[in-house]
Amino acid sequence: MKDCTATVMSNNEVARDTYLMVLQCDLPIAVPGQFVMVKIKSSLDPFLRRPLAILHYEDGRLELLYKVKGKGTTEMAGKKKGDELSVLGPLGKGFSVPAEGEDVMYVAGGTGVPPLMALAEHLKKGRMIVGARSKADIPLWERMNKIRGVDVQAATEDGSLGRKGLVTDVVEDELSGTKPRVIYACGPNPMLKKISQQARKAGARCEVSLEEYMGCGFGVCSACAVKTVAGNQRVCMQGPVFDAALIGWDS
Amino acid sequence: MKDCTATVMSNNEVARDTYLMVLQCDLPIAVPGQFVMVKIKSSLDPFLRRPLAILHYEDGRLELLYKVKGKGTTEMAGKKKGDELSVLGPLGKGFSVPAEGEDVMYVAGGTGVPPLMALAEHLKKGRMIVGARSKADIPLWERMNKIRGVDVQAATEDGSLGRKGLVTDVVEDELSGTKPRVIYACGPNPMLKKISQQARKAGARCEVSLEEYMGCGFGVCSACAVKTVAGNQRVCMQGPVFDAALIGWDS
Amino acid sequence: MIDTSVRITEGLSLKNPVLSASGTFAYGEEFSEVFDLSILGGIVTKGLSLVPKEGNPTPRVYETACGLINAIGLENVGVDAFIAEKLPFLKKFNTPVIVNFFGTTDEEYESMAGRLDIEGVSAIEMNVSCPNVSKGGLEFGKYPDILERLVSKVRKATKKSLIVKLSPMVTDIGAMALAAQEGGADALTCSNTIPAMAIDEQTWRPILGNITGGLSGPAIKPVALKIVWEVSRKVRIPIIASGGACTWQDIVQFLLAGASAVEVGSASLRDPFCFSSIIQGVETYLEEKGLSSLHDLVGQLKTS
Amino acid sequence: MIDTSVRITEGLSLKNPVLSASGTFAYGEEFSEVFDLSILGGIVTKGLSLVPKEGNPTPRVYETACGLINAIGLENVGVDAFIAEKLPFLKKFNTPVIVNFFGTTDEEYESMAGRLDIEGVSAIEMNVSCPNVSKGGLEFGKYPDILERLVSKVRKATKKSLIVKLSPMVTDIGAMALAAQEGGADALTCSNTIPAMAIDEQTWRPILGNITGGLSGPAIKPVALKIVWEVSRKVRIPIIASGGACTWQDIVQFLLAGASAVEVGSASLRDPFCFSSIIQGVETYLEEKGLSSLHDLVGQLKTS
Ligand SMILES: Cc1cc2nc3c(=O)[nH]c(=O)nc-3n(C[C@H](O)[C@H](O)[C@H](O)COP(=O)(O)OP(=O)(O)OC[C@H]3O[C@@H](n4cnc5c(N)ncnc54)[C@H](O)[C@@H]3O)c2cc1C
Ligand SMILES: Cc1cc2nc3c(=O)[nH]c(=O)nc-3n(C[C@H](O)[C@H](O)[C@H](O)COP(=O)(O)OP(=O)(O)OC[C@H]3O[C@@H](n4cnc5c(N)ncnc54)[C@H](O)[C@@H]3O)c2cc1C
Ligand SMILES: Cc1cc2nc3c(=O)[nH]c(=O)nc-3n(C[C@H](O)[C@H](O)[C@H](O)COP(=O)(O)O)c2cc1C
Ligand SMILES: Cc1cc2nc3c(=O)[nH]c(=O)nc-3n(C[C@H](O)[C@H](O)[C@H](O)COP(=O)(O)O)c2cc1C
Ligand code: FES
Ligand code: FES
Repeated sequence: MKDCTATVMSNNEVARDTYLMVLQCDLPIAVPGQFVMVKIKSSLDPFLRRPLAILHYEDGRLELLYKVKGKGTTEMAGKKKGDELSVLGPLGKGFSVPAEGEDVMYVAGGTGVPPLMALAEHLKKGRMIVGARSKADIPLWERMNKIRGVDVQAATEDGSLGRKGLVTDVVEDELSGTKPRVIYACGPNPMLKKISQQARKAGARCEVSLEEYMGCGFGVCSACAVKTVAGNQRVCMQGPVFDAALIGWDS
Repeated sequence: MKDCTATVMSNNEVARDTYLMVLQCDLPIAVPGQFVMVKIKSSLDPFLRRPLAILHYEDGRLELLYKVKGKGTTEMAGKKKGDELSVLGPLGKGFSVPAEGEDVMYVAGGTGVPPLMALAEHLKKGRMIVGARSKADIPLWERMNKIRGVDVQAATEDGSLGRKGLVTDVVEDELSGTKPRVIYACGPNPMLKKISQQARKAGARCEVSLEEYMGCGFGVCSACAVKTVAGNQRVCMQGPVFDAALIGWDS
Repeated sequence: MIDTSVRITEGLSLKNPVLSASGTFAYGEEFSEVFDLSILGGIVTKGLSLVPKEGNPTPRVYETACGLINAIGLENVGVDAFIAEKLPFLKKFNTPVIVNFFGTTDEEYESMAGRLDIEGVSAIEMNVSCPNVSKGGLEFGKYPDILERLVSKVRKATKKSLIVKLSPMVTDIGAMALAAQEGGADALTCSNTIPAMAIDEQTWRPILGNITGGLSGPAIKPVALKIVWEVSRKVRIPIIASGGACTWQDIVQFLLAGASAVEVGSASLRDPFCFSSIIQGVETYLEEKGLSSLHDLVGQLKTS
Repeated sequence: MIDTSVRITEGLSLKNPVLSASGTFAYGEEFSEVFDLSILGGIVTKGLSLVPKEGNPTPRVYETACGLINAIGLENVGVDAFIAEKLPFLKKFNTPVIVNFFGTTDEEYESMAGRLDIEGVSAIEMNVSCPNVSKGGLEFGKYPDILERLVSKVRKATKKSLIVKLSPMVTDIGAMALAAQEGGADALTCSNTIPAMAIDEQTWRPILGNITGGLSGPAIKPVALKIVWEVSRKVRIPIIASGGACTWQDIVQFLLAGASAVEVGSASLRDPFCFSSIIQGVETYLEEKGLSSLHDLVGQLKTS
């Protein structure tokens, strides 16, 4: 983990309220599923950093894909080429590598795209299912479809792209057959819980990347506790990627 | 008084730690000696606006000349062309107009230059005495010297420009003779107090522009009280320009 | 039409829940040049005393992280000048005038309340919590028994709605609120500034002329919100919130926590034009949420 | 060479006045990957209890204007696991270990103090002020008599330096400080977080899983500064400041107000690398001011 000054190279809206920010910075090597904590400016407000998954990091070029939600991301969206922010990372534990012969499925709901796209671009195989309210909410659709070796499928609530419905509907259909499988998922908790159940029923391995409000992002404040069969774990340290079977979904 | 969004046209260091910021905005007409309250950004930190004298305002073009002191002015110095800030003004009462035949003297110490330059550029007559630690601290020296009808003289503590010494030494010398005179002054309080005494002795009229920490800048919080013979007055409303004879200098 | 009105007491109904705060609005004259004061839910005046007060040495305000410390020292024109020179002006607007006041003895408080029991004053707000002057403020608002006695005396001196403005810095704010209620307060303002100070590490001196002062602004909003919530579950009289409100979201949050109205103080020093957008924001919110009245919000925080 | 060292008590000397704070440093392991913990004046651990605690439901932290509210709920590994698994690691560094702890009864506090009276622990910091759990924290730190009794019991259970960490939200912090001193505290930490809450105006729910929490960060620095100043003029034992310190300037301000050392908490969540630049800043300041020791600063605020 390092704290780097990062210079904005570009910052463009790539889907509704969703921006792709490219930064120049000098982080240590990261693996898919890891994240950074972004300090948007040196001023004391906003005070905390914001956790964002690493979409891509290579040769000093860091890509973040973020949805504008509140104060911090709104300020981020206003950043222009040449502006600076501070990036702490890489943080957390990434996704496990699939076993030989394991079928790979990525399921991304809402703002869950970045870590899964990072993984898909890294593994270059498997099937990606992206869900959103509407076509306009799906970022980087073209780029996703260009990932070599990866099939992409969309589910939108209004049917404007791909199948009309939820990602979990698509997952249900895809989970027939008995081949060993691993599902990597990121999105709202109810979605992850559902997928975790689907995976268990289908006998598939499932890893989920969780979101929780964070104080530090590097393990010292216990803000990001998640209940697991092994007691509380910190999303920022033992996660954000967890084996779905270990999560206490109902607490 | 209006609250305007102002766009930075330029922002350059014109003397040591001193910047000239040119803004595009739509304020009502202002008179020399009035000031604005600048909200440096929409974020809640810094919370208060900063009071700055109007150096020049005409046709939607506002000039501010400011010295970098703390948090607010540091942030201002980082502003680039195209950035926006919010300007509340014009505020306060300006200088009085000199009477026919009155000799005019402007005395500016430290950051006191802007309101006096505004007045000199407006009246186009009289003698300006600028004081600073060193030549490097005097802003807009060339522009000052180009003001038609105005003689300019400097006093620096290290003798690097003009006379070596304090502005008040120069004032002392200039105050011989019996012509009716008015002295307009802005600078640190001890300087203003001294000039006020010199003026009284010489039988000259003297107006000073005062600085005080401000909450609002438009008269509602009573932060900026100054003791006068008429009781407390608010620097932001009844001032910042006061008749020096009315100020309770020792309280 | 959205109904943003709220009835605080028998004598005090507001057209909307947004009030000015004491000490950040003077006596309304300056703000009347900025916007039409009639849009306000109500005007709370600068705190008045029996005789005019000069206040503290400057600096009197200092900015801190997302807040400010003030030590004005309750400078004011005095109740007589207020009645003669300021009240007639304030009466011109179509909005209730709430007069903030303080004293240095029980008798002064009583006498102030008596003098303010006049036409044009809609309610009086008792400041028992200003931390800036050694005799005037803090002591009355520190202990329940002292507060209750004072309030009950003032209660007898006026027929106006009596609002008691609490100090936040106490061990048991609920007990203070109950004491004020038992003493006969019609409503409570929760709460005043938090004692604070600033130091210049270069000169080794306190920055404020008065050494210490009171912290206000967004920095303290989370504390004020907690106090409103806690007090609202203890008392049956209405609560007016005060502390860090800057946006319509803040107003809604205070209402949910249990306030019936909210004072906007420091935010209006920074943004004098803020009142109309805040009021508009609350209205739009009600509309969007399909709420017909403010009462659908007050105290409706869901905690289970 | 600049001497930044400071002696807090007989058993507790610091090489510089900058400490970590309880709950923002865990047990040092994570931070040891970030910088050499030996540069610190001292390490204050997460608050420990007799048995491990799971803490509150999430969200447990929420950002506010220049601050944050936390309601971690004192999650910790318990004193036994601390002694077995965490202390040996902390002992490796060349800096005092101050163990923060709390209990739910007098007996638990005593028993905790007894267990921590072991080699490798330099001092213990009693949390009597955590506002997050109904039984554990706030009650003990609210009233002078209860506090004094508790402190005097704990005093007898340990030979370690005993630091009592006060709650800021009391009517008379001076009285609380004196009570702790009378009870036998060797030093005081001034002070803990301020009770606070946050509300989501869209869902009408509190944001924190625990509904309320404690406010920390730069927002509260002016309040902590005032408390340190007030307490320092009441007691003869040393004070450790806590509340919003982010920069070396803040450290110097707290020292001037009367603190002998300062804990840096929330700031280190935001900037894990901040400690070394803060320590360096204090050193440079002393050098530039030509001060030979920290004692030339402590309590040197000029108020006249
Ligand atoms: C490990 C991790 C990776 C993430 N990766 C991405 C990503 O790649 N792209 C993306 O768009 N979003 C991502 N998120 C969510 C993102 O962190 C939040 O949307 C963001 O912090 C909101 O900040 P804000 O200031 O705009 O919102 P505000 O609501 O103003 O934030 C207030 C506070 O709440 C916290 N907060 C609010 N929502 C969330 C949330 N969903 N998760 C965690 N904290 C929250 C903020 O961090 C801040 O401290 C990730 C979250 C985590 C935990
Ligand atoms: C009517 C008026 C006109 C002014 N005009 C000019 C000008 O044209 N050019 C210029 O360089 N300076 C001017 N000043 C001074 C200028 O306002 C301060 O230097 C500036 O506010 C410092 O802000 P900061 O954030 O950099 O400093 P900080 O020290 O970080 O500010 C902290 C707080 O203290 C206040 N403060 C600090 N110093 C002063 C001061 N000297 N006067 C008032 N408030 C202060 C700030 O406004 C802020 O609220 C003027 C002041 C007044 C009252
Ligand atoms: C400059 C200033 C002056 C104040 N004067 C008074 C006063 O005279 N009487 C009073 O009861 N409160 C006074 N207050 C407190 C405010 O009315 C308000 O309760 C407090 O500032 C918190 O609200 P805010 O954060 O919205 O400002 C004053 C506050 C400020 C900032
Ligand atoms: C996430 C978090 C956890 C905390 N846990 C504890 C604790 O276990 N025991 C304790 O005495 N104080 C605890 N505190 C309070 C801090 O030690 C400190 O006193 C307070 O946050 C104010 O200082 P700061 O503004 O520097 O953070 C905690 C604070 C935070 C932010
Ligand atoms: S965010 Fe601090 S421990 Fe995870
Ligand atoms: S600054 Fe508020 S009255 Fe002058």
